[in-house]
Amino acid sequence: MGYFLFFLLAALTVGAVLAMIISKNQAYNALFLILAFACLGGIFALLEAPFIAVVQIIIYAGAIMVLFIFVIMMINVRYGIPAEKKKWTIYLSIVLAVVLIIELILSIKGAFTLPVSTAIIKAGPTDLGRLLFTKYLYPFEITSILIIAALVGAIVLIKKKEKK
Amino acid sequence: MNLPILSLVTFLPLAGAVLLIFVHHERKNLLRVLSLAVAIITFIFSLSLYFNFNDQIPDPQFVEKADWLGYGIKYHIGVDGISLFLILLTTLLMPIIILSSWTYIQKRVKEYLIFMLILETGIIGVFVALNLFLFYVFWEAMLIPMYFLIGVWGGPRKIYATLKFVLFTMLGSLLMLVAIFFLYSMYYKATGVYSLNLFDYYGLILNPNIQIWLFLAFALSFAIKVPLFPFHTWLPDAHVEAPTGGSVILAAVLLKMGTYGFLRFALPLFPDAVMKFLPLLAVLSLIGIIYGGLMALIQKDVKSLVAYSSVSHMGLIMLAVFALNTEAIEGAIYQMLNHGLSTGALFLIVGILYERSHTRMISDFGGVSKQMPVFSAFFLICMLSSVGLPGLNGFIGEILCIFGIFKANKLLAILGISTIILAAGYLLWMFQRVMQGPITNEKILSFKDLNKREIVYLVPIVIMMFWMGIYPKPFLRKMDSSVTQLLNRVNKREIYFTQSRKDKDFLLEIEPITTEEKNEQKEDKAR
Amino acid sequence: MNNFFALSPILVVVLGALLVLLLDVFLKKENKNYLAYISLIFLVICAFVCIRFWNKNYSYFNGNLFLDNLALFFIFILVLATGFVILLSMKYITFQDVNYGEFYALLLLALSGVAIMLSSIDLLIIFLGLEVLSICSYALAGLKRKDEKSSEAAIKYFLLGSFATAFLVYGLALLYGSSHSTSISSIINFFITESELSIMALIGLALVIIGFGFKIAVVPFHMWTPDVYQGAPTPITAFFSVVPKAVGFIVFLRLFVPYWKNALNTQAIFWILWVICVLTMVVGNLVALRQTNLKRILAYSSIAHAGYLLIAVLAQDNSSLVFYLTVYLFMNIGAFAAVIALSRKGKEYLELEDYAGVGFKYPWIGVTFSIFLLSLAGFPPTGGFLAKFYVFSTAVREGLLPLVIIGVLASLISVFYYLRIIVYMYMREPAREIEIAVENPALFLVLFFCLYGVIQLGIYPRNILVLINQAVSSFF
Amino acid sequence: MIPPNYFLILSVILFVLGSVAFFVKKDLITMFMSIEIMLNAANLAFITLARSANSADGQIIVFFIITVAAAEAAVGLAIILLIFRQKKTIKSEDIKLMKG
Amino acid sequence: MTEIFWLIPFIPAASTLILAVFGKNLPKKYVSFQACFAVFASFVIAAISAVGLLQTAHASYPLVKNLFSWIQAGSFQANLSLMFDPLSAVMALVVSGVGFIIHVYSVGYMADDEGYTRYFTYLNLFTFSMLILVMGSNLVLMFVGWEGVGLCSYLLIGFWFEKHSAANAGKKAFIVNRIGDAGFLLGILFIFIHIGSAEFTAINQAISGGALSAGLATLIAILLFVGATGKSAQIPLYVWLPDAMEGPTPVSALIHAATMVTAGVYMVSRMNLLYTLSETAAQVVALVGALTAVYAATMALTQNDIKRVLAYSTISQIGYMFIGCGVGAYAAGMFHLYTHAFFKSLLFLAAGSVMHALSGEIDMKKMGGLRKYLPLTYPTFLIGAIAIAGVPFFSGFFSKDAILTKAFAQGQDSAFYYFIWGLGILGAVLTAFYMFRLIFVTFHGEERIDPEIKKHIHESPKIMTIPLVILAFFSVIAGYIGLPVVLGEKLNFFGKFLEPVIKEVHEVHLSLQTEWTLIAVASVVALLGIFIAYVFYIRSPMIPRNLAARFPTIYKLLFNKYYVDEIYNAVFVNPTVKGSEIIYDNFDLKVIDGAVNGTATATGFTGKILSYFQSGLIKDYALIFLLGVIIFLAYLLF
Repeated sequence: MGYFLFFLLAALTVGAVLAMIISKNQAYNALFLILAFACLGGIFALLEAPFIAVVQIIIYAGAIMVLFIFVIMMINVRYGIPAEKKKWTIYLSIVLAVVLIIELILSIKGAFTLPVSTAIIKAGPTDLGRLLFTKYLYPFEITSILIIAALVGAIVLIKKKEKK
Repeated sequence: MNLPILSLVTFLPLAGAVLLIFVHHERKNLLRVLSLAVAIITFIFSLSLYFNFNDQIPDPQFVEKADWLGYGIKYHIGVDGISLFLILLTTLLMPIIILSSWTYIQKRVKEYLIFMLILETGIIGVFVALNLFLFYVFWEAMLIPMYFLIGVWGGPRKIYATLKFVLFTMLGSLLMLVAIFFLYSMYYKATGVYSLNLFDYYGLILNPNIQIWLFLAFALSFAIKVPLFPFHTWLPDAHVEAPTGGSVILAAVLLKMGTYGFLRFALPLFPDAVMKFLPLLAVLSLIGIIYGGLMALIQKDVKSLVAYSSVSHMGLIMLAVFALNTEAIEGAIYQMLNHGLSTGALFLIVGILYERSHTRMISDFGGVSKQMPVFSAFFLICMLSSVGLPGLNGFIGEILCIFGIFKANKLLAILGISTIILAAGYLLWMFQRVMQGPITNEKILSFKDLNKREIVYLVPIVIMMFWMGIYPKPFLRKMDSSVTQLLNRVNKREIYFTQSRKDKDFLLEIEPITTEEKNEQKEDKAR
Repeated sequence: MNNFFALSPILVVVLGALLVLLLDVFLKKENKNYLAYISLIFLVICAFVCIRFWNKNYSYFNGNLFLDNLALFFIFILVLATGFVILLSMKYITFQDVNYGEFYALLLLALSGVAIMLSSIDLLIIFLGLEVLSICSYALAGLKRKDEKSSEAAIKYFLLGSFATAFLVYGLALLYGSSHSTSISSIINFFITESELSIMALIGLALVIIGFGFKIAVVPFHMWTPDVYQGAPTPITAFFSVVPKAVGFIVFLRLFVPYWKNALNTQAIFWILWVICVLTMVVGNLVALRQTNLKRILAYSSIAHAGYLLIAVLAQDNSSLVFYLTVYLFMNIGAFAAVIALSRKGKEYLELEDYAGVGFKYPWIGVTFSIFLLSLAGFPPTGGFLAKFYVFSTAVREGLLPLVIIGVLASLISVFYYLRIIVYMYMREPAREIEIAVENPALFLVLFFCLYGVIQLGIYPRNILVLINQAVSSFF
Repeated sequence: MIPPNYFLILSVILFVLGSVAFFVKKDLITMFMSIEIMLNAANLAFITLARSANSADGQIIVFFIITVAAAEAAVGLAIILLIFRQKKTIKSEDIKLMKG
Repeated sequence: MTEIFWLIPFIPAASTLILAVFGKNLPKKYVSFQACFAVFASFVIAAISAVGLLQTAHASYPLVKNLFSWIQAGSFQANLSLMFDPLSAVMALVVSGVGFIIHVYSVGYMADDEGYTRYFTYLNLFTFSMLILVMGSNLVLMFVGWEGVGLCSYLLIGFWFEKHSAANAGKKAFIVNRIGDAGFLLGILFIFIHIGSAEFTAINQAISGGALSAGLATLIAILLFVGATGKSAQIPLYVWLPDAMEGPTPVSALIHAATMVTAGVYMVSRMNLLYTLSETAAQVVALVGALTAVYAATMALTQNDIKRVLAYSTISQIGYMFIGCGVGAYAAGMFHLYTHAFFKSLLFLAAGSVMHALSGEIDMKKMGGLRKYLPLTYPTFLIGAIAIAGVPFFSGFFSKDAILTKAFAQGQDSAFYYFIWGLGILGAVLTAFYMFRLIFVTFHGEERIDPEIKKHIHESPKIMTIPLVILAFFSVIAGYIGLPVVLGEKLNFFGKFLEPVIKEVHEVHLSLQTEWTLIAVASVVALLGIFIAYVFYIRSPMIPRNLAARFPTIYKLLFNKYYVDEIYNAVFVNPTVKGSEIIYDNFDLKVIDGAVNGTATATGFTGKILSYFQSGLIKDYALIFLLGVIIFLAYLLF
């Protein structure tokens, strides 16, 4: 069952990403991406990370991608912007992809045979919350600065100029 | 007197330059007078170096040593028989240059004078530095004012010339810097103490195979400066484009830094490599003599003619340096001074002509003697000094060089002696075309003879030419012990290496370092 | 020592940013300069804190925040840099229509990111700090909103920066996967033993290096640099050229010092860095030869300087690296200050042609700019020379002779383009007249400070060397 | 339990597809999306490896990375919008004022 | 009194200095007075010293006055020290004596010249240099004088530098001399290395002590002789002397006839031990001398320039002197030098007087019949011509005879010397011929003077003619202090005087009869030459023209001085200049400088290529980033 689900989700994710690469309409792209992220959320769940799975779906597939879609709608480009059409670019990208995949797989080969512990990780919302406010308090505080920065940055870039 | 006289001589011009900054640039005469005063005071101070110099001591005198940055980087200066006269030459020429630029430079007088004074500090610094770091600092720092002098006040192709000059010089000096680093680390590995003291390095004996590379790096730097054939092409460009003062200082002093470098660094530090490259370097010098002479023969521009003549003359000096005997090296040092005076004077003279005619093409002149008899006399004397006429300074240097070369290798001397024919050829021909013959160019009729200022700055040079030609003893005696010691350094180690084990990387019979210094360095580390 | 005060440098800066944001709402456009003063006050406080905390080794959050001398030294230095940038910006932002209060806030926030990065040895925290810095940087690069170049710079910086971040994150994942921690010390501990996961960790490390390599702009991860430098508002370019680079190198320092010392097989990484170093020096300098835009020249020059700095990393010489960075701060900001000086309302002079005759027309700008350029080129008696001297000499001692030879030859090339600027300033007749706004006391203050720094560091940097030795000998 | 290699290979594939997509795609928004894919791939790797390590830390880190992604998205999209306002295009090829 | 001899050169030196520095402001009269007086003072001191020398014991020769150590470095030591011995005495007397007369003459000759002061400055400087040359106690100092006189020669030849030809001639003289000097210097260096000193006394001691092998001696001797060929205008370096006539005539008389050009002879005599040691070198000297004597004489045959004839004659006569040195008759060589100084300067001065009379005309074709206009110049000129032609009882006869006799005597050892003698005789005929050709064409026959010039013809002022008379007087009697040996050993004062310095070698004695025969032969050839000239130019003036028409090639060859100048130009000068130009354009600028600039261009070009990658497109940047990642990962993995 787990395997089936995994393969289904994995295939869907990869398919969605490929579709995004091929499709030339940004709106579709965003939708494909939402699909991919949702599937990834499923995979996270398979990895016994339910909290992250939910976060993934809510924040990523939900919030962030909605932001994308907003922007796409604001921009409203009438024509699609296709991916690279030049032959050599496509071949090159395929080669690049293959090589990079091989390299990365070779590099993480060592982790394939790691024993999978049978003990269930305590990674429920409570556990994570506790961790977040003890061991990871400092990074958590930093994220606040990060978000302020992002807010200020985004606003200053697109706010309309005040009239004199 | 406990004055730090050497530091004073070195940094007085710099202080003068700082002073000039605060003078308004419109007050040109004040600027000129001030800078002249600074230069003259520097010269007077430098004279005391001469009078207090003890010619029995081979090692540097007037030594000043102070800790600077730690790790062997020290403020360490001194003068010995090799550098003494080069310093005096510099300080003597500087007032002359300033006088010569009195009216020649009309634009941006203030900056010009400031750069000149900075340049003087840089040059003197090179000659007095005994710490390799300090040496390198001055060596490079001196490039900057020179770069501006050519680039700002130069002729039409000044930018090309000045960049070529700087890049060429830096190519050599940067590789030398790497070699200095290498010595630095070698010394550290050998003794566990950081040192950049030249005299410590004299005690360091390196494997000949390593010496080769280090020597090449040093030699390239100095060879470019000299300039040794085939690294000479920056010289004509720089000379032609530079303003008179720049050409004078370039020819008179800057080129000497190359030969000085060979004497001070390349020879005593890497004697075995020297032996290995001796034939090559000697042949290059020889080619330089003949080649420079031939090229000078056919130049159409007076300045570039004098520039190529420098190539030829410096070739002779280099050949003498590589002869490695007392006569030749003393001759070489003497000839360095001579060349400084005579070529410097020739550039001044070309400058005087240029100021009147705004051209340097030989073909634009002719019959100037008629119009400017006094000038003609000075020109003649300077030219003859360059030709090496007995009774003038050039002869003594030349004959000592040739004698020394002859002692070392007869064939080289026989070929090298062609310099006396070639020099006569190109200089006399030039003199004929410029000064003699009928006046063909109407402009010449309006030339005024030398004014008092011009005479004032030419006279000391001419007096020196005669003095050095007739009574060279006060000069030669002061060099003796330093030159002997230099040769001992070169030869002693030669012996050492014939016996030594060749498998070791370096090392050494190091002269013991004082415990004081070791303690100092420990403190450094502790901090 | 666990002490809440360890937070204070970061807090001060963030508070400053918040205060600026708050006041921005109330201040009229003409009075935006007060924001700069406020920022400066906070920076001064921060710097003061750094001085007071010297040698105290405060830490907090179980050591995640650790104010060792190295961190303090660099926080101080980069506070100084930020202060300079703010001074440079005061006139600039009104002239170039970037007059937002957020400008200062973003700078301060970026600085807080910097402080976070500097004071931690946990890669996760460093990463987060880096993101704070980056996000502020993206926004700052695009602040000249009407200028297409500025937004182009922003988008390039942003896209490529995020791209690099993704690699960094993946590398973090691999490192975490092998060592089960993101703390540098545990990661290094992992490298001490050989295991099946070694290769994964190694690749992880490589990806992290690449991620930071992007920030410090080393070849081949440097492509964004010239475009971003050119497009960004000039004070921000000065900021970019100094701050992220310094931080990146300090992270390298924290990462590599124990790595070289402890790891089993350091050769692979060593050679990768070696190649990067050579490429950086050569490409940076060669391409700079072709440039005619001042900001681009300085961009490529900063790439090349990253190469020299990498030599120090490879030579494992911490103090010379730190010293170089210090000098680099002064000379580079100084150079940008001179570039900024040549501007007036609505106009910046950035093409080489504009510089013809500037040296004599504006003597102080000319002289100081020349000195900065000469320092960048490594002429004595400036700090640039001494910095190179230290780096190269230790590198030779460590046996990196080929690298040093390439380094000096590359810097020979660099001499050409630095001098070319001086050529234009002093040796060319002006082709067109330029008009600049001369009353800019803040800018001249920066010029003066940088000049002082460059000269002082070149002639007698003993005191600073002592501080640097204390900084690098005490960390960890 | 599904062994980690499946997840890891998926993560690698996603990461590489993301990076190649960044190279192939021509509109700024989709390029940015590719980066999101890469980040997600990294997240996947984190969680997988954390599971192997038997630790919840990985998940926390992923949480932070998602925050970072959100922050980046905010600023990034703002920048893209800025570009669009100026140039009326989001084709990456049109953005080459500065080069050389 | 003798110890003050060291003052001899320094009086003119002081005068030079004063004239050079203050000359501009001094009145002409004072200038001429001082200049002449300085030389005269030298002469007086020289004379006193010479007398003193006669009273000194031979063993104490030479007298040396060491002023100071001049150059000293390592083993190189040269003192500024003067010596005085019979050889120097003769030279000093000739230089100062003849010099003084010519100074006086110049006062008149140069009276109207703008460069009056300059002229006397140079002339004094010359006297100083020449005296240093002859009195220097070592080779280095001799070289100083050697070059110094070369300089003065240069300055004085180019005295009227506005004329291209004069400037050119001066330069040519200097450079050609320098070629010789280079050889000379090498010779000095060899001596220095192998003997360790350049002091003449030390050299002589060393040579006597056998310090030099014969081969080395030959090498050194020939190198020194190269210098002599330059200074003394011998084959192959004689080319400068004819051109040197561009200078003022008194200069030609002093420098290019009487004194400087004979320096080579002095030098060879000074080094006589060396040349004695090396037979080969001596033969080379003799051969070059003999060939030059004849060769120059042939060129003199066809010249129309009055001064050039004299110039070639000088070359030829110096050849005789070298024959003397080559055959070991150093005293005779010096004797000829001494007599030659009188009659040749007389000839030049007289020629100068002619030119003065004819407003500077120098072409013989435009003279003729001048005898009646120049009542004082003509006889003195004639006396000079007779003396040089070797007519008995005139000075030239005695000295030339002494040389030829010695050459013939040497012939008993080696037939080579008969050949030399034969050339000498041939030269004697030619000498007599061209000298009287000069006399006849100039002073006799029809007048071909430019009518414009004719109006101004006048005899020279007294200040010029009195020197002529004095010189004429000496031209007649000078020979009597060195009468031929046949008349008795004791009568050869000159030889006796020089004996302590010059060791006559190969004392080959001829029978009385042979000697007398030789004297007769010499007298006959001289008269024969005069007779032929008489036939050619007075009796039947058509002959020379016919001869010229019959043998056009030879005539042209002679007239154009064997085209030697042209050949030198084509072989040495032009290839050097043209070759240098080609090297400069193609090698210096293109190869060396090209390499430099090429490196710069290549660097720039690489930068350009690299900057193409910086395309401005994010996509490309990403590609390069990715490639970097791939490569680095690949390196780590594999």
